[in-house]
Amino acid sequence: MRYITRRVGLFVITLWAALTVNFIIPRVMPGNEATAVLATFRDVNPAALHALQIEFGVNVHQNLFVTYLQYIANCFTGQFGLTAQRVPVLTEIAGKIPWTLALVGVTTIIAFAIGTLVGVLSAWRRGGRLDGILPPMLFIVATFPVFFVGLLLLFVFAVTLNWLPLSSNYSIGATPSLSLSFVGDVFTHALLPGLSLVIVTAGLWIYSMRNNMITTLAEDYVKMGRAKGLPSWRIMTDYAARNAILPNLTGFAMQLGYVLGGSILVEYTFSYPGLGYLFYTSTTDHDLPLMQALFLVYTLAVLVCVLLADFLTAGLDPRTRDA
Amino acid sequence: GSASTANSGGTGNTGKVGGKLLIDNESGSTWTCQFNPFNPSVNITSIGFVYEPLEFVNILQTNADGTPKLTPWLATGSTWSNGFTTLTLTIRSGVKWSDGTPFSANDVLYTFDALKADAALDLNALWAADSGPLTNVALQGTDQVVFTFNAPAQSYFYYVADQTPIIPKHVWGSLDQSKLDTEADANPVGTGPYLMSNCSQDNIKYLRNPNYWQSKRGHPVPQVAEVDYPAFLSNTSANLYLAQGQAQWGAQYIPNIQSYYINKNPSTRHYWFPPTLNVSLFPNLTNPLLGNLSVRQAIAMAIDRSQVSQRGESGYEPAANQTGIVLPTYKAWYDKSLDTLNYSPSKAEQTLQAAGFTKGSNGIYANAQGQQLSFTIKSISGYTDWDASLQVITQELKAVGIEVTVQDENSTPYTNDTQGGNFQLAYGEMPVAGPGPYYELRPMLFSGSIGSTNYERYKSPATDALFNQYSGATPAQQLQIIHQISGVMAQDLPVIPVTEGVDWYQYDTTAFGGWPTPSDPYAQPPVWATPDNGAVLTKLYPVS
Amino acid sequence: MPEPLLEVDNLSVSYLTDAADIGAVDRVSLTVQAGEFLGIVGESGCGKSTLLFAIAQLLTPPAEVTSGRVAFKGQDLVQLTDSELRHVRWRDYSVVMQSAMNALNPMKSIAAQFKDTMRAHERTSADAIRARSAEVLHLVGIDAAHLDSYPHQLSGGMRQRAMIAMALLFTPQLVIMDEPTSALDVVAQRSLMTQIKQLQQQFGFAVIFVTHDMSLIAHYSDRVMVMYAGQVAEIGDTGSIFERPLHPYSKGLLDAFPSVHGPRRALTGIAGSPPDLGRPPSGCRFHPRCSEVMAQCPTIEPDLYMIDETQVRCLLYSEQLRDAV
Amino acid sequence: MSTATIISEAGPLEPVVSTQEQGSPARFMQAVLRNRKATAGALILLLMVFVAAFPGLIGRDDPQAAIYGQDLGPSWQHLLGTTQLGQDVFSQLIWGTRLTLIVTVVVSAIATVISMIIGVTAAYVGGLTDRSLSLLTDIFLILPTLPLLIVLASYLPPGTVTLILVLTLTSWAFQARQLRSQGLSLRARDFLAAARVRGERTSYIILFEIIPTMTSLIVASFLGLSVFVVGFAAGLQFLGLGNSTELTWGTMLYYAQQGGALEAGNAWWALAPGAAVAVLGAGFALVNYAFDEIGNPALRPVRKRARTTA
Amino acid sequence: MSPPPSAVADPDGALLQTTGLTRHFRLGGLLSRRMLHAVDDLDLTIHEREIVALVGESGSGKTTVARLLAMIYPPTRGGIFYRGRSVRKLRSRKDVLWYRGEVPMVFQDPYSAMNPVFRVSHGVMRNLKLHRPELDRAQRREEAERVFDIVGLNPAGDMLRKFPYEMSGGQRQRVGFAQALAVQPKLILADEPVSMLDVSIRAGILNMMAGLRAEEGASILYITHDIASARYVADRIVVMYAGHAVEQGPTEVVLTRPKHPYTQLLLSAVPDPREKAVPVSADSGEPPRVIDPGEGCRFRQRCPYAIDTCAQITPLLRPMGPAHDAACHVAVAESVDRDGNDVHSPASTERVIHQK
Ligand SMILES: Nc1ncnc2c1ncn2[C@@H]1O[C@H](COP(=O)(O)OP(=O)(O)OP(=O)(O)O)[C@@H](O)[C@H]1O
Ligand SMILES: Nc1ncnc2c1ncn2[C@@H]1O[C@H](COP(=O)(O)OP(=O)(O)OP(=O)(O)O)[C@@H](O)[C@H]1O
Ligand SMILES: [Mg+2]
Ligand SMILES: [Mg+2]
Repeated sequence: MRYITRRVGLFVITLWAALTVNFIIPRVMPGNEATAVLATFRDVNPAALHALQIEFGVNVHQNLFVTYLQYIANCFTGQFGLTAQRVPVLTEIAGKIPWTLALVGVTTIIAFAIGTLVGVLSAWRRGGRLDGILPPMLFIVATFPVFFVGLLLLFVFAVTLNWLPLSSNYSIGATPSLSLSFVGDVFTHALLPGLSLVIVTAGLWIYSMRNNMITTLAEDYVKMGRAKGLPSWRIMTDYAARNAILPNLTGFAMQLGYVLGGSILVEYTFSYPGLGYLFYTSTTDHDLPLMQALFLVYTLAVLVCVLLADFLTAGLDPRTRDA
Repeated sequence: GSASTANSGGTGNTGKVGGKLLIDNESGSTWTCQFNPFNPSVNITSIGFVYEPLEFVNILQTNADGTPKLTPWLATGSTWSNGFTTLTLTIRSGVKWSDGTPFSANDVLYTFDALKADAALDLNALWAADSGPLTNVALQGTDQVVFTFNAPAQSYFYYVADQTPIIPKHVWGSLDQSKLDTEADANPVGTGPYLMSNCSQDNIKYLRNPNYWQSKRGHPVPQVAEVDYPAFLSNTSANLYLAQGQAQWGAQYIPNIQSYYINKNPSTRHYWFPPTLNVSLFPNLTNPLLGNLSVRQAIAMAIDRSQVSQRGESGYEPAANQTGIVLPTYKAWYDKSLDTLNYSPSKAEQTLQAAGFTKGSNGIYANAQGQQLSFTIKSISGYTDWDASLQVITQELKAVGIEVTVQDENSTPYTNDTQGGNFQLAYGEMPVAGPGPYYELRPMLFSGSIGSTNYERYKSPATDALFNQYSGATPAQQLQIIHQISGVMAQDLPVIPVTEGVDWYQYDTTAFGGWPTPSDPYAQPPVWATPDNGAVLTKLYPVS
Repeated sequence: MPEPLLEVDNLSVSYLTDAADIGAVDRVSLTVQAGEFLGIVGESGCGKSTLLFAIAQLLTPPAEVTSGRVAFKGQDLVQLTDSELRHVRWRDYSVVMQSAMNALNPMKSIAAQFKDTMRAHERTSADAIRARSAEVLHLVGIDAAHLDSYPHQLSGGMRQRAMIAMALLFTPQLVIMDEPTSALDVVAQRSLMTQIKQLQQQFGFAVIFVTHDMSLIAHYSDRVMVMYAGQVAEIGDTGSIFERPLHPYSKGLLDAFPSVHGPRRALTGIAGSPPDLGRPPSGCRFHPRCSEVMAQCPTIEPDLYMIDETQVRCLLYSEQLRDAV
Repeated sequence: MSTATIISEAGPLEPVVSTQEQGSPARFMQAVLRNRKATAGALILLLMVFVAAFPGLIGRDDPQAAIYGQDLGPSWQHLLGTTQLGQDVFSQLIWGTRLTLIVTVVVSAIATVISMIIGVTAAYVGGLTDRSLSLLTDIFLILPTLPLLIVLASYLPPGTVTLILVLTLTSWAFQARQLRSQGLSLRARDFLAAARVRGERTSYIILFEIIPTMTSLIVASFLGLSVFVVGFAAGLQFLGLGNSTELTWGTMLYYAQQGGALEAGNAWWALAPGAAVAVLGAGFALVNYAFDEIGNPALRPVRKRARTTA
Repeated sequence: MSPPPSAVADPDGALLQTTGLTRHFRLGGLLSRRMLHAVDDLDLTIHEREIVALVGESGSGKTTVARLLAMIYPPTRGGIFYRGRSVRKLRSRKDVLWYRGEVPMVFQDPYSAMNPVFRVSHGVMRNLKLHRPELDRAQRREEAERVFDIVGLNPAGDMLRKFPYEMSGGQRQRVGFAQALAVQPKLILADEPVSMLDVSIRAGILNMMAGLRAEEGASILYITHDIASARYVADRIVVMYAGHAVEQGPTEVVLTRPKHPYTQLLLSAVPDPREKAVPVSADSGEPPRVIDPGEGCRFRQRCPYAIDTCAQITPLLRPMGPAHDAACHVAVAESVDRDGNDVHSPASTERVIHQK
């Protein structure tokens, strides 16, 4: 269980580091927090700004350490303050999470499934037609910027062919419900953004899965599986793939950071009102409390996934279990 | 004040009620479903719909005497006394809040008290932390409210009467008065033509207020039964929606508007982009080179404003003129004889040479001390049209031997730098317009505004005196004052206006009529212009 | 002589690499009788493992059998398809690999791996499987309690033993062992060898045993095959080869061993280094290192010559040449 | 961060590239040249470098001059049409290569050097130094890159320097971890101990014994980073977090997006710079992919031949 | 070639001596208290022109000893004295270089001991540059060719220009020796220089070592797990088990009359193709406990003679015969009778073998 304690330790330290980075960045960067918030109110009579400054606690000089402690405490109690639009940050974020979670979650699962399947198969049929084309091709595609893929899909399917909607998460005026038509509407809206993410990430999964699988296939115990006369699907799944996935898990979780990053660009490209779009607007609006909280949400998401992956690895891999 | 009622003038009321109006305006974020009329980031969805002002001031129209065109709203009239230091407003009777409670002068009094109690509501700095200009608000009788100012305050009428929405005391009075600015006001109670019926992140639905005070038998107001206000995250999606004909009232910048929007139905689709503010080049006058009038003249003559307008702003934002009067909006204030500085690269170079500048081998002019006319222009990153304009400007200045480099900054450091004088040239505009050029020229040129909006740091006691006289002057005198200030602009070139910022506005007459048009500019037309949107909403009618 | 259990005939294997085709096994022929213990020795890289894998039909690309046949109980394994092979494997012959550390699946307990193996060949109840697993473990001297252990929880020697136990699950007729003791200590090596020998005698299966350590098999094998550069250098009875090695290479190998017990003798060793199988030397592959090299060696490729019971690939024993000289 | 590294992050932590077995740099170059993917990638990169060095030879128009008709479609005069301002898109694309490439190369180079210093120091010095540097690396690995990038970029003044700074800061960690594990495996190799026994100083060992040995991994790191720096830089600029007055493919995309290029029927304006970014990234990726294959023989494509058994 | 001449140890000429040399490794994290005892209380003496073999099973601490002597690891405890000077006290660069120049090391794995990016001449040339600054460039070249010749890498000129991957393991191992020779060493620490090599090339290296001592007059600490090769080259043998020296003495004496049960086990297990097979029963082969081992003989779990004392008191080396010591509570010293008729020892080979 030392493995687990070590991972939890890393989790806590990284979380603390992220919190601290979040605290420090606005304070060491040029342009103080005060004006950042106020920049949102460009249409306001400048004479009235002073009142707002007081309101936002700007230029209120306070011991930095005390502020820091307060900040940490607030983070743990979820008090991230108000957005520039004076909505509780938490409410604003909570409203967007489902959309992003669904988009990123579903695409990650699909990409993971495709990646694992193709990776396993192409390594299994090394040198076959599938192996020669798909992995390198998808690897190249995976290096395409996600927004380019998005723009391309947008251009082809939304602008030119007009098959799918250009933007947003569901049609204007549609009322959210569990009706078939609404779900379909949501699906058509999520199709292109999701596809962009899948295209860009599946290649990575394939590449890593294939490489790992190749390494695993060269292991003696796989050869041993053949020697023992096990059916080949059994060797492929139970001996090779299973062992190849495990060491990948943490890597997969870390790549989630990359996928989440990609989702910001995708949501922006498709004006998809999720966390990513919110993050984008919070930066253009210099909505500091919102931006900080969102950064934490992203970090936390990755952290939790990494931790879960670690637990999973620990649970499934007898070697780490004992270590 | 004028005694005309809200619906006099304009096209008549058809007496019919119906239809669903769709508003098309990129909001950049989803709706928060807050309607606090004093929260500047959400109040465009409440003022004009739910909350209303005392009198509506149309900044696009001027009366024959030069005063802005007023429309009594929750007040029936207003009078100034004591040398423009006392303003008395008579409050309309028979108006009801949407929850059925009668509206009264007490609500007006309460609203202004609330502004005082929570300074963050006082967006126009009326009380400015108790030091004025407003020093007292009191009831007089049952239906009059008296505002007392510490100095002649004609220019504040716009803020008091037009820019302050009135809120119900019986609702707001029970809240923590120091935290009113953070009040969500999710279920707004107002006097306006619409009731907020349903709000989600992506859409706000307003339904007609059946008990609206302007309604009379046979003369229903408003006539549009339902208004939908979707949240558009991007220009693209908003434009598409408009182009597809799904929305009727647009406030959008649309590239290639003619082909993208109008041509799809030229008979019913229209646009009108009334300008209200100058977008200008601010020279930092404390810079020894830019403090030199000849240099500023050369810059002004080197810039082909129509080219900038055409390329940088796709021709949508017209070229500005050096007098600082935005045309055609404020043409009543314009003195043609002052506007003499024309585009002429050759004259620009002559001016520089006459002032002792010589062209270096690199094609840049320098003074005797060898200081080159090489500057940076600060602009705000994200304002792509400005970036585009600046590309044109850069090349035009280069052609006359002045080198400029554009430096984009985030709005925060940009504001810091322009306010603090940490720039050489800056591209920008004043924060808000008002009924007349005064509302732009004063923040731009008044020496008291150095550190806030007088970016260029222009300081002239004579000009300051002119501004100080304005609020106590008669309309004729005011015109005179503006002429003189225009003269300062044309002579001294403290600021070099380049283009005129416009209100984006598209409308589709297929389903509704009664729109503001260039020939009938009864209100500022974009939906985000409050409370003008209320004036539009009460005028629109369904066509069968 | 009865029909041999295994008959390898003219077997060649190449690794197809970018640079060259590496002929790792070159026209190897050998036979193994039932119950026989055949030792294969040779220096590192001479193709021992490749030969074993070719016999067991476990080669993977880039390795390919380029010629020859492997008759096991009269059936040519080279011609069998994978699914046909599947049924022969483990039941009739099993393989113990070089390093048990890697040959056991690290993610599965010993019992699970035994179970996989049993299930692949017959439908048996879980209890029967468990009982049989415990039985074979016991045979190699491991407590049945270790059935639920994972490979990493066992010591190196125990893992090797577990591998051998697994090889005995079905009591096959042939067990192929690729350096099963190389990773172990001298002491452990010794005890494992002894155990293998005991089991072989007990169950009567044949063993092909590969090592690069000449001394290891001296005491255990019935016959020895010396491999050099992918080819059979010498093959014959253990006793006679150790007593009177024919091939200069075999002599060299034996002379490279210092002794702990006997008199201290000078060691000669073998000069030079092993050949690159991508470009094997012409003629006799050993000629560049041979202490008894003759003029013809670089040009004439020697055959396998039969001297008494021993076959040797060296021109010294070519009758024609001998006659010619 | 690079694909290759993400991948091997995922895998067992042994380094993929084993220079040791590769021998001399010359042999290594040969191997690169023999690989089809590497050759294709190298050609792309060479072309890009050429374009960046001599943009005037190809795009003869002044890329910023707004002197043509606005929003023109592709024609012989304007191969990719014009922007909304009336600038030649093709010319912008050509001239934009330079800054794009500079940012990519500079960031990747600096980040590689940083990761090299941190990784090798951690591995070679060991002990507490290793622990703290590894922790730092782990933290930076877990912090999601793009969000961190966005937060940083939105505070700093937009510009090339900021872009380079921010990208560097967020991208060194993956490589550092790689180089550390490679360094660790090197540390176990006796030639470093041999150098110490010889009496060499630590600085000599790090500079002349360790780093030359890691050349190919360092090159691979650099390439791997480049793949992502291209994309991330363009992504930031696309979001408007770059300096929009500087001409790069990213800012072109930004203007195109702001100008509604796709919807306004001027698709080339947006798609061309996007494709350029993709091609550049692909160039780096191809070389990188090939590097993986060369470094890790197990990944090389296998040759197959029909069975010729009698 | 005849067996290498056995040099008689110069009784007072201790070249290198260790006293109570100890090295522990901390396992796990910073806070971990678990200590691995790689080497404990080792007293080792190497004389001039002497080849001392250090034998023992894998993990017994042989490499650690070599690395301690080579100043790669600092000792946890104990002293290393070279020509009477404490090696641990060498501080100045000059002193350190002096020691390193006299005591080079040859590594076990010839594949990893050479930097792949340099030609094989790199190590030799660097050594010459560091330790023989009086030589100029041409002389260094000459000297490099000379040492390559000595170790049998000829033509030396060509060989120097090769890259490591162009050489076989045996050749590389010779390069390792050439590097050591370049500094005109007094003591070569050779850590299993043949164990990674094929049998066929081992003999060459072993013969070369014997030659080096004879011709260059160098002492060699020959580390190996192969007791037969130790016998072949070494004058003296030191047997290690789990970090302890358990027996030491002149090679022939130790091998013919081993006193420690572990030495006996080791000897019995060594295969010899020329000997008839001796059936051996399976030894458990359990690895010894070296992590926080505590008091007591570390061989006791495997020892057929273990008595209660073995679990409580760590046996120290004590004389068993002339220059022959063993650390065993049970072993009995040879009687004054020096014919080797050691009737008192319980630990005769036969008994060990049949015990289990
Ligand atoms: N995958 C491969 N690709 C190319 N050549 C290979 C491959 N595997 C083995 N070889 C070559 O084939 C030859 C024989 O290898 P093999 O593993 O059979 O030798 P071995 O005798 O078992 O050696 P060892 O004693 O080291 O196990 C060697 O020269 C080796 O270099
Ligand atoms: N740097 C180190 N850190 C931790 N433990 C070590 C280290 N070096 C050696 N050890 C441990 O010390 C013990 C002795 O190791 P050493 O390498 O000296 O053994 P050895 O006798 O040379 O073995 P071999 O014959 O396998 O080379 C082993 O248990 C080893 O795991
Ligand atoms: Mg082998
Ligand atoms: Mg060792």
